[in-house]
This record gives sequence, C-alpha cells and structure tokens, in this order.
Amino acid sequence: MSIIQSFPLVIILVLLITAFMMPLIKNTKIIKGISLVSMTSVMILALINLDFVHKNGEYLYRIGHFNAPYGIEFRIGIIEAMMGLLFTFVALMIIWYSIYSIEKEIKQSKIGLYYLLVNILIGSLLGVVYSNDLFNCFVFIEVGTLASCGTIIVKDKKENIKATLKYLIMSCLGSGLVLMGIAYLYSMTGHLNINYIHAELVKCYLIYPNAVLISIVLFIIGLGVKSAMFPLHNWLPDAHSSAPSSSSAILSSLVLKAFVLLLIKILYGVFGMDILNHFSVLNIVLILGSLGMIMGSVFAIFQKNIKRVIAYSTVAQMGYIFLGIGLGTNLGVSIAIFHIIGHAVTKSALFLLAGAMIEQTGHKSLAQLKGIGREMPLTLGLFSIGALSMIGIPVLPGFISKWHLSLASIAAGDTILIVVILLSSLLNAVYYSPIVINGFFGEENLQGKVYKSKSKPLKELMPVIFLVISMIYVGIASRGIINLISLGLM
Amino acid sequence: MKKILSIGITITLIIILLLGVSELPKFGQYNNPANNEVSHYYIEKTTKDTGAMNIVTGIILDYRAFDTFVESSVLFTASIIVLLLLKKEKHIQGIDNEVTIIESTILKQVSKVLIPCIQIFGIYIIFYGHLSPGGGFAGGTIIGTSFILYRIIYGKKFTDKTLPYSKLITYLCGAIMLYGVLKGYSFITGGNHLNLPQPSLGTPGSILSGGFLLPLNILVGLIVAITIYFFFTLFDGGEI
Amino acid sequence: MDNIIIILPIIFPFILAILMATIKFNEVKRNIFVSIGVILNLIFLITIFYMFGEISIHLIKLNEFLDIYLKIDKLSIMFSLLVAILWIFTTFYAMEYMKHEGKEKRFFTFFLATLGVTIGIAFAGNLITLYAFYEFLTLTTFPLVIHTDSKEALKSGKKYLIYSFIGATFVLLGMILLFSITKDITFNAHGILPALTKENRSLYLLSYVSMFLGFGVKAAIVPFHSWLPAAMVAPTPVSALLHAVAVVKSGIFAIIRMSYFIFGAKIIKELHVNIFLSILIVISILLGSFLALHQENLKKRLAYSTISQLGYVLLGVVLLNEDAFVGSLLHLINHALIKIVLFFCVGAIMYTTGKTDISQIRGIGKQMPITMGCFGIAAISLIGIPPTNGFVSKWYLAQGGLTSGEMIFPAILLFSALLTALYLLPVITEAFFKKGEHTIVKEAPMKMLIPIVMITIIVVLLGLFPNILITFIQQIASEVI
Amino acid sequence: MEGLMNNYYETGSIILFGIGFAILLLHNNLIKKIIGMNIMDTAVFLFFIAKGYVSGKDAPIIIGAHKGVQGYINPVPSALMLTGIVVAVSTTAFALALTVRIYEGYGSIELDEIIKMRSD
Repeated sequence: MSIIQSFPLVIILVLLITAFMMPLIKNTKIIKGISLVSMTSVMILALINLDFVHKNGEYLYRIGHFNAPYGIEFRIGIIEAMMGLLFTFVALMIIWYSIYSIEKEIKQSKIGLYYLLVNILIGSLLGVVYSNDLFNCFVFIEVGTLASCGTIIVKDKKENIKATLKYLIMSCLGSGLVLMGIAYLYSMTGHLNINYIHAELVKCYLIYPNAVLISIVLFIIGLGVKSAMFPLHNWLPDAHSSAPSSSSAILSSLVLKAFVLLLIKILYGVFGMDILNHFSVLNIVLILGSLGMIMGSVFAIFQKNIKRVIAYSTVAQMGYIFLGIGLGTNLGVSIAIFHIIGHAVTKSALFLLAGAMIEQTGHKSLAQLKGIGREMPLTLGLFSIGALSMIGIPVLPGFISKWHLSLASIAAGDTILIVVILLSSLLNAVYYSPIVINGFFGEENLQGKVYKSKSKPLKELMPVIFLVISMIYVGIASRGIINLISLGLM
Repeated sequence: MKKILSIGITITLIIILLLGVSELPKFGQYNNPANNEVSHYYIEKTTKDTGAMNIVTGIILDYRAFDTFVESSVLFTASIIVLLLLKKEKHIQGIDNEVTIIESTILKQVSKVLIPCIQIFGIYIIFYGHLSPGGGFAGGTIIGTSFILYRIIYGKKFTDKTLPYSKLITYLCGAIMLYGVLKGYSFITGGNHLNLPQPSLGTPGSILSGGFLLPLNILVGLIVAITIYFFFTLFDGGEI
Repeated sequence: MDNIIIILPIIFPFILAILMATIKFNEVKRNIFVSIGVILNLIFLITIFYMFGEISIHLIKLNEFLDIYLKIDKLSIMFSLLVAILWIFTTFYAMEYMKHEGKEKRFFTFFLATLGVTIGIAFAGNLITLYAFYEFLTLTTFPLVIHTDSKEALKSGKKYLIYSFIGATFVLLGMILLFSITKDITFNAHGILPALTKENRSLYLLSYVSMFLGFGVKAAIVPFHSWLPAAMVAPTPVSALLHAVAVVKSGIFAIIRMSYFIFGAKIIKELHVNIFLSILIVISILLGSFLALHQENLKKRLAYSTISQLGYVLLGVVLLNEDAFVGSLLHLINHALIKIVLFFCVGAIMYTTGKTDISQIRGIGKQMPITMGCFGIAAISLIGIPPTNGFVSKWYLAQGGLTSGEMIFPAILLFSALLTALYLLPVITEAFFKKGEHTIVKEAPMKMLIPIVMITIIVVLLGLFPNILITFIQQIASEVI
Repeated sequence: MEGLMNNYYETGSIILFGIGFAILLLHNNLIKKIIGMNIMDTAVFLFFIAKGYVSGKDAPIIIGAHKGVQGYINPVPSALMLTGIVVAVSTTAFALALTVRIYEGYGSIELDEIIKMRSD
C-alpha cells in the first residue's frame, strides 16, 4: 500500500483546501502565488502518480476506512492518471498566463475569488475523472458547474450574466437528468459504485429493458448538455466568448472534457459493450457527433467575433470526440481520448492567444483584427501553429486524430464517416485560414500598422509557448500516447 | 406554436420516463434490489463502525463522508459566487436603507427571548445529530435563521457591528478548512491502511461519541449557518 | 543514420531562408548570399548523387503510418536536378526583376524555403512524406503568390489556398483508404499493392481516382485549373517557377509516384481507370489551348498554354506504356525549360516597357531582339517543330499513343500542336513583322538576359542532342514498367 | 399500467418532474423558470427517496434496542438526498442572484425581452 496511491485524493484535498484559504488573504499577489504553487505541486503529484500507475497498473483507492460498496472509492487507471496530469498541466499554464493579464479583465477586488474558483473547479473536475462512485461524480459535477459559472461571471458585464444564466439553467437540466439516471440505476441494482452496478446490471438488464435504455439515454443527454453535444450546445458560444479569456481557455479545454470522460466511464464502465450493443444506442452519439463536426464548423464560418469562432470550433472538435465514442470500438474510444488531450492543449493555447490579441488591441471582431500579424507577430505565429493543427497538417495532433478516426471508422465498417471527417477539417481550414492570412498579409490590412507595436512581452507569452510546444510533442509522441491509452482501456 | 411544441416535448418525456417506471420493482417491497446487502450492512454495522445511532448521519459523515465534504464545498462555492455577484461596497449604499429598520419595542423584547431559544434548539440539533434526527445541516439552518431574524429586527448597522463580515468569512473558511483537514486525515489514514491514532468511538448513545462525528457536525453547522446568513444579507441589499 | 547527409539539400535552403528572414542585408550582400546559397545547394545535390548514389533514410518514424522517409532514386535525381538548376537561373533573373516589385526580403525568404520543400518532394520515399511536403509547398508558395498584397492578389491567393486544400483533402482520403488496405505506403517500382480482387476493387478505384484528382489540382487538370490563371497576379519569376517547376510539376511528379510506385501500371490497367482519366486529360489539353487563343494578356495566355501542355505530360503518364512514359518525362523537362524562357521574356518586356498585352508589343522585336529571339525559339520548340526538344518529346508521346493502340491520341497531339502554333505565333509576328510606334526601348538588363539566353541554349542543345537525357529516362522507364 | 399502479409514488414524482420541465420551457419569467428547476429537483429527490422506502418499517435511527435488518428502511437514499438537497439549495441561490443582477442590468426578468436587448 504505497503512499503514492493516495496522491489523487491528496491532489483534490490540496486544491480545495488552498481554495478555502484564499478569502482570508487580502493581498492578491500572495493569492496568485498560492494558486501557482498549489497547482505546480499538484502537477508534480499527478506526474508521480502517472509514473506509478504506468509501472504498477491500475488500482482502486478507498476514501476512508470502508471498502466499496460501503465507502466511496477512486479508480485510478492509466487514463485517469494521464487526465490528471493533463488537467493540472493545462490549468497551471493558464493560471501562469492569467497572472499577468487578469487585472485588465477583472476588478481588483474579485481577483482573489477568481483564483479560488479556478482551484475549486480543477479539483472538482479531477474528482469527476477519478471517482468510481456515480453519486460522488454527481456531486463533483455540481461543484464543477457552479465554479465554472463563477469563472464566467467574475467579469462583470451584462452579457456574462445572461450567458451564465443560460449555461446554469441548461446544465441544471443536465444534472437533473443525470440524477434521474442514477436513480433508475439505483432502483435496479441498489449500488452506486460503478463496478458493482455493472456486475448487477449484466445480470438483470433483460428484466428491465426499457428502464436500462432510458437510463442510458438520460446519461447521454444529461452529460451531452454539459459537454456541448451538438443540438444541446447553444449555451456554449455565449458563455465561452463572453468569459475572461483565461476562463474560456479552462472552460473549453478542460471542463467539457471532464464530462465527456465521465460519459465514457458510464457508457463503457457501467453499461459495458454488450448492453450497448444490445440496445444499439451508440448510434445516437455517433450521429450527433458527426452532425456537430459539420454544423459547428459551419456556424463558425459565419461568426464575426474571434472568440465566438473558436467557441464554435470547440463544438466541432467535441464532435470528433463523440464520433470516436460512438464508433464503439476500442480504437475509436482511445482516439477520442487522444483527441481530448490534443484538443485540450491546442484550444487552450488558441483561446489565450485570442485573449492576448483582444487585450492588446481592444478589438474583438475579425474585421478589426486584420493586420494583427505585423503588430503581434509572435502571437499570431503561435496562433497559426494551433490553427494548422486544427486544419490537420501532418505531425500535429489534429492530423493524427483525424487519420486514426478515419481508420477506426473504416474498421468499424462505416466508410462514409471519412467524408464527414475530411469535410469538417476542410471547413476548419475555411474559417481558420482567413484569420491568419488577413493577419499577416494584405496591403490595406497592414497599412498603418507598426511592426511589433503591440506585441506582448515574451515572459507573458511563455506559458502559451509551453502549451504549443506540448501540443507538438503530443503530435510527435502520438504513437506512445495512443498505445498507453489503449493499454488503459483494456 | 412554441407552447404546443414544449408541451409535446414534456408529454413525450413523461411517457418515456413512465415506460421505465412501469418496469421498476414494486414500490415499498422489502425484497427490492435496492434493499441489498449494502443497506443491510449499514443498518447492522453503523453503530459499531461509527458510533452513530442515527444511521443516516453515520452514512453521510463517515461511510460517504467524501460526498458530504464535497457538498459543503458546493455550499461554500455558492456563497462565494453570490458574494461575487451581489456584494456592494459600503459607501455606494446611501442612508436610505436605514429606513428599513423596524423600530418596534415589542419585536425587540420578544426576539430577545426568542432568538436564544432558537439558537439553543439549533445547537441541540447539531450536538445530537449523531444520536437523533437532525445534524449539522438542519441545525445550521436553524441558527442561520436566528441570525436573520436578529438582522431584520436590529437592522444592518447594529448587526454588522456584532457579526462583522470579516469575522464571518474567517469563521466560514476556518471551519471548512478544519473540516477538510480532519476528514483528509481520516481519509488518507483509512485509504492507506495506516494505523495512525483515530479518535475513540466512545460508548454509543452518549454525546461525546462517534469519533469525528460530533466535531464535524459542529463545523458543518457553522458553515451552513454562516452561508444562510450570507444569502439573506446579500439578497437584501447586498451590503455586508 | 549515416545517410543523414541526404537531408542537407532540403534543410540547407530552410536555414538560408531563416537567415534571410533574420539578418539584415543590403542589396548586394543579399544577392551574393542568395546566389551562393542556391549554387551550393546544386553542388550538394550533385555530390550526394555521385558519392552516395541511391540511398534512403527513415528520418522520423512517429508510428506505422507517419514515418518521414527519404529515398533517392533516378526519378528523384532527375526532378531535383531540374528544380535546382532552374532555381539558380530564376534567382539571377529575380534579383533584377524584383527591384520594381519590392519586398525582396520576404520574397527571397519564401523563395528559398520553397526550393527546400520542392527538393523534399523529389526525395520523398513514401506517400505520407510526399503529402506532408505537398502541404508545406502550399504554405510556402502562398506568400509568393500574393506578393503584391493587393486586394486582387489576396483574392486569387485565397483561391489558390482553397483549391490546394481541397486537393490535399482528396489525397488524404485516397491515402487513408489505401492505408486501410495495405498497411504500407512506401514507394516501390512496379507498385506495392496486393493483386486486384473483387472485394478491394472498388476501394482501389476510389482511392486512385481521389488521389489522382487531388494531385491533379496542383497539376491543373481541367475542372480544377482555374487557380492557375488567377495566380498570374504573382511576380513573373514566381509564375515562371509555379508553372515551370515548383508547383504544377510537383503535382505531376506526385501523380507519377502514386501511379507507378504505389499502384503500379499493371493494377491501373486492370482497373481500366486510365481510359476515363485520359478523356479528362484530353479535355484539358484542348480546352487549355482554346482558352489560350483569346487571351490578350501575355501571362494569362502562357498560363492556359501550361494547362494544355501539362495535359501532354499526364497523357503520357496514364497511357501506361514505356514510350509514353519516356515522352511524358521528357516533356516534363522540356516544358519546364521552354515555359520558363517564355515567362522570362514576357517578364523582361513588362520590366523594361511595362507592357503586358499582345496588342501593345507590336514591333517590339526591333527594340529587344535578343529577348524576342529567345521567345521565338522557345515558342517554336513548344509547338514542336523539329529539330527542337519539344518535337522529341511529342514524338515519343505520339509513339506511346500508337503503342497503346489508340489512333486518337496522336491526332489530338497534332491538333493541339496546331493550336499551340495559333496562340504563340501571333506573338512573334506582332513583335517582329508589325510596324510599332517608334518608342525607344532598350534591351532588357544583362542580369535578366543571361539566364534567358542560357536556358534557350539548353533548349536548343536538348533539341539537337536529346540522347543523353533519353537514355537516362529510358532507364527509369524500364525500371517502372 | 398495472406497473404504474405498483409504483404510484414514482409515477407521481415523474409527473411532477414533467410539470417542472414544462414550467422551465413555457415561462419567460426567470423566477418562474427557477421555480420550475426546483420542482424538477424535488421530483428527482422524491423519486430517489421512494427507492429506499420499505412499507411499515422505521426510520433508520436506532432508539433503544436494535430492531435488526428487517426493522428499518433503506437509509442510503435518505443520505444521498440530504446531499442532493443542499446542492439544489446552492444552485437556486446562485440562479436567484443572477436574476437579481439581470434585473439590475436589463431592467426586466422576462427572458424574451432580455434576448431582444442583446448587446454585442
């Protein structure tokens, strides 16, 4: 029983307790320091834990003195450990970035509370990832929802409030459905622990066919609302575009992903392949996912505001993930998880860079951001790398997941999906390339722009550079990562 | 049109859910799958394991204490967000709010008698949470209402002197941090099977029993009381 | 990794480009720097070919499909030498020409980068590497196309970008389908595919057609050709390169690789796909010529003629017999040389007189005899009158057509040669035999004339003594068919 | 149908859920929407609590002698819903606070009017 096994719990406790500490401190510098230090230490813990899991394989960790099913337990597999590392790393980078720029977006008096909310948010997301107990996941989801809404409304504008209310109502609907699903499962099995529910369910799912089907659908819709599955995404663009850019980065790169992971956990952990096949319910996810891939990009093309463009592209990228889940093959799911990683790194970088542009120029709309490439060459350069990954230039993660998804869909027997994937990547090119082109080239775009006049100092861009580097690394190391993931899925 | 559509959606939703319900095991039967070995284990062992006579308290504060910890952080987050949204700087508020004070001797005298009773009742409920119905949440709410009553009757200015914001937030954070530390200790010692000293369970039925249950109940009660008071004051003018 | 030297000619131009972007040069220094750079690159190539011969290296192997694999065979030697040599001439020409376009720094930066990418295409040892360099080619040539940064330039630049991405998407589709059948996409003479069966037939067909069309976008096959005339807004050296070597020829090179080194002539024959494609190609030959007939703007006229000439090369590719293949490779080289001369001449006229249309150059042959002389020679050999090199390649193509048993192809070749004459000769007559208004125009500056004349000499020599080249190409052909 | 009669309790809670959902969809007034949300939550709680009930058994609090396993209802749903209620309370507080701010910002809590006043 090594002490390393308790690290996931320690991570969450550290994050929450430091968060509780913050209101007592008046000086915002100290608060920022605490937030950075806690996130860094947590990341190191996650790294050690990943290494441990990689060596010794997955394990169950009971919270408190009582074994499951009586107590609550964590299930730390390779995927969970990886996600822990990913979440903490991205969050650390985003916090590091926000330290320089947050004053410009938030009132001085609210900064402390902002970092508090971020810590709680990350802690709760990790809880959703780690926990092996459905009701515990539900409680974590609620904390996550509240905290993420909080990170939107810290910036005190009318639109934020409106967007947040929309988000809150939608996700309360979602969590209500999830709780209903849990109730169904409990009344059929009498368990809350995922493994035990599964054990019970495989025995009895033929007795209550409708109820099982309904509970699956309840989970898919409920979590689909929270993770912006296509027809239920309408809260996302407002929320993500109006939030402060560091929060939008967290929201679209981490928050959605945690809920998708929970969906994967529920579909494949609670119900399991044979039940899903028996109800052939995955096609819903598949169809909605491919719809999202196309429609998200199509919406993105018609947006005027750069952050809205990125937000809609998030919808499209979530479509990739749902497509992977919906394929229902081991390869498909592992690619979905790989795409979660790649997209988390890329999209956070894109949001931060867009935030930097808006912050330096004061303009949100694409029309006014023309010629930005001369004023902020480094920023737009990094942005272009991210955009290239979205468009799918080889070696970058976007291309890798596209390729594997296509292969997976061939293997799964629906070759037509390749057309969807390629079409959506083409659409990505259609709306990302104008930003870059008009940024760097064009006479009337560049005239009156002074070279590097508005560029941010390098040290403020360091975190984004790290994110971009890690993105390229994810692309280069893709084989290892995917093998690791499919190892974890076994 | 929209109305008809949404009514249609609702009705289909209800019908679908009812389809599921009609299959579920019969209501209130002893041999339902829900009443399985887990609930039996709780009913039998709670008192021995945790020292709580109130099984529900035993479950939420010991078996599934992690839920409760997260849940109190939900409460904390909510209060922080409401603070974020509604807290106004003092000087912005004019004198006009002073009008809201109710200058009534009867109320003041009655409340002088009433408020302590309410608080004693709340404290009783917290302290006997592990023995009888009740617990931190219920008792905390009751104490919170007593604060609210106090504020309504004696007005902002006076209440802010006796219950200043800075002190309250300190108590709130302190309480929840202590909670986190205590539970964290027992979580990790339990999870890693470390034989570090645990508080004794005492004799079931006496107040000083159940190990962490009593202090946790007190902490939870404190958190809830302050949160409730925050909610009220913030919605009423937002000036703390 | 002892063959690491192989990446030198690819990396070196990139290093040059980076230096070019970072260091501040005055004009003279920059010119020296660039010219030494490109010449060095040619030297590297030749030394590598002589010292190492046909070598290969797995640069990075990310996973079973994504391995960057470079391999030198005769075909890549031919293509890379062509590229490197023409690049040198273009460099010298551009030094003078770009003076009146400005922004030389940016121009030469991407110019050098494009050289590296094109040689990378030549060295690519498997489909994915080819695809990667193909995408990079789009990205590096885009700034060259929109060099003037005018609204029109941006518009056609976006057109170019969108067409290229669509093409790349088609290629990707074909590649994925292919990879799902054969877990291997390495180039290999005679192809790598397992034999055709009932099941995989449709997949083969789909993937071949989609890849053909995808690469065809860059090779300006007819439905996808319209980016090429639009790209004429680019400065003349760029258009010369785009047309002569870098872009369109890369597309054709890719098609050759894909057809003969992945599928192999045998399977394509069994698929019976080449006939349908040849119809498409014939259309592009004829349509290109017809459209070229009524273009006032000289560069546009040349652009459309490129479309039809590329049709010849592709025809040679899809006829799938040795003569045709030799002919197409020959024509690939000859057309490169000829077209570059034509563009340079037009550029020289634009540079000295600022005239762009045919009606304006009336009588210019008197003032600029050398330029127009070279133009005339190039035009004649493009039409294919013996003893020019154009004649040689067309002869082989016609033979290939006969061996394939289709009388129609030689007929089309002759007909379109006639059309070529119709759209090129008027230029010469206008220039020489018409009385123009007596403006005093002096000959183009030396720096521009030298490359023109030298390439023209090469053209003539290749016409007179084609055998060195032909024997080499026949070796290639005998390997793959 | 007979199944519904067996589970009349759950049926009732489901219908309550539907009512809450309908309020959420139909009403423009934000306060009413929030009320609808609460009704939905409550319905789910009822549903869940119903799972723990065993007819004729005591509440799971041991007074005097332990009545044995047969003696008490299933305590788990009660414990869970205690948590659930607190969560619902926090969410409601948050939503109400947002409504207050919306009223300050837009001068109305009718959703359609607010949507009209969108300021991009």
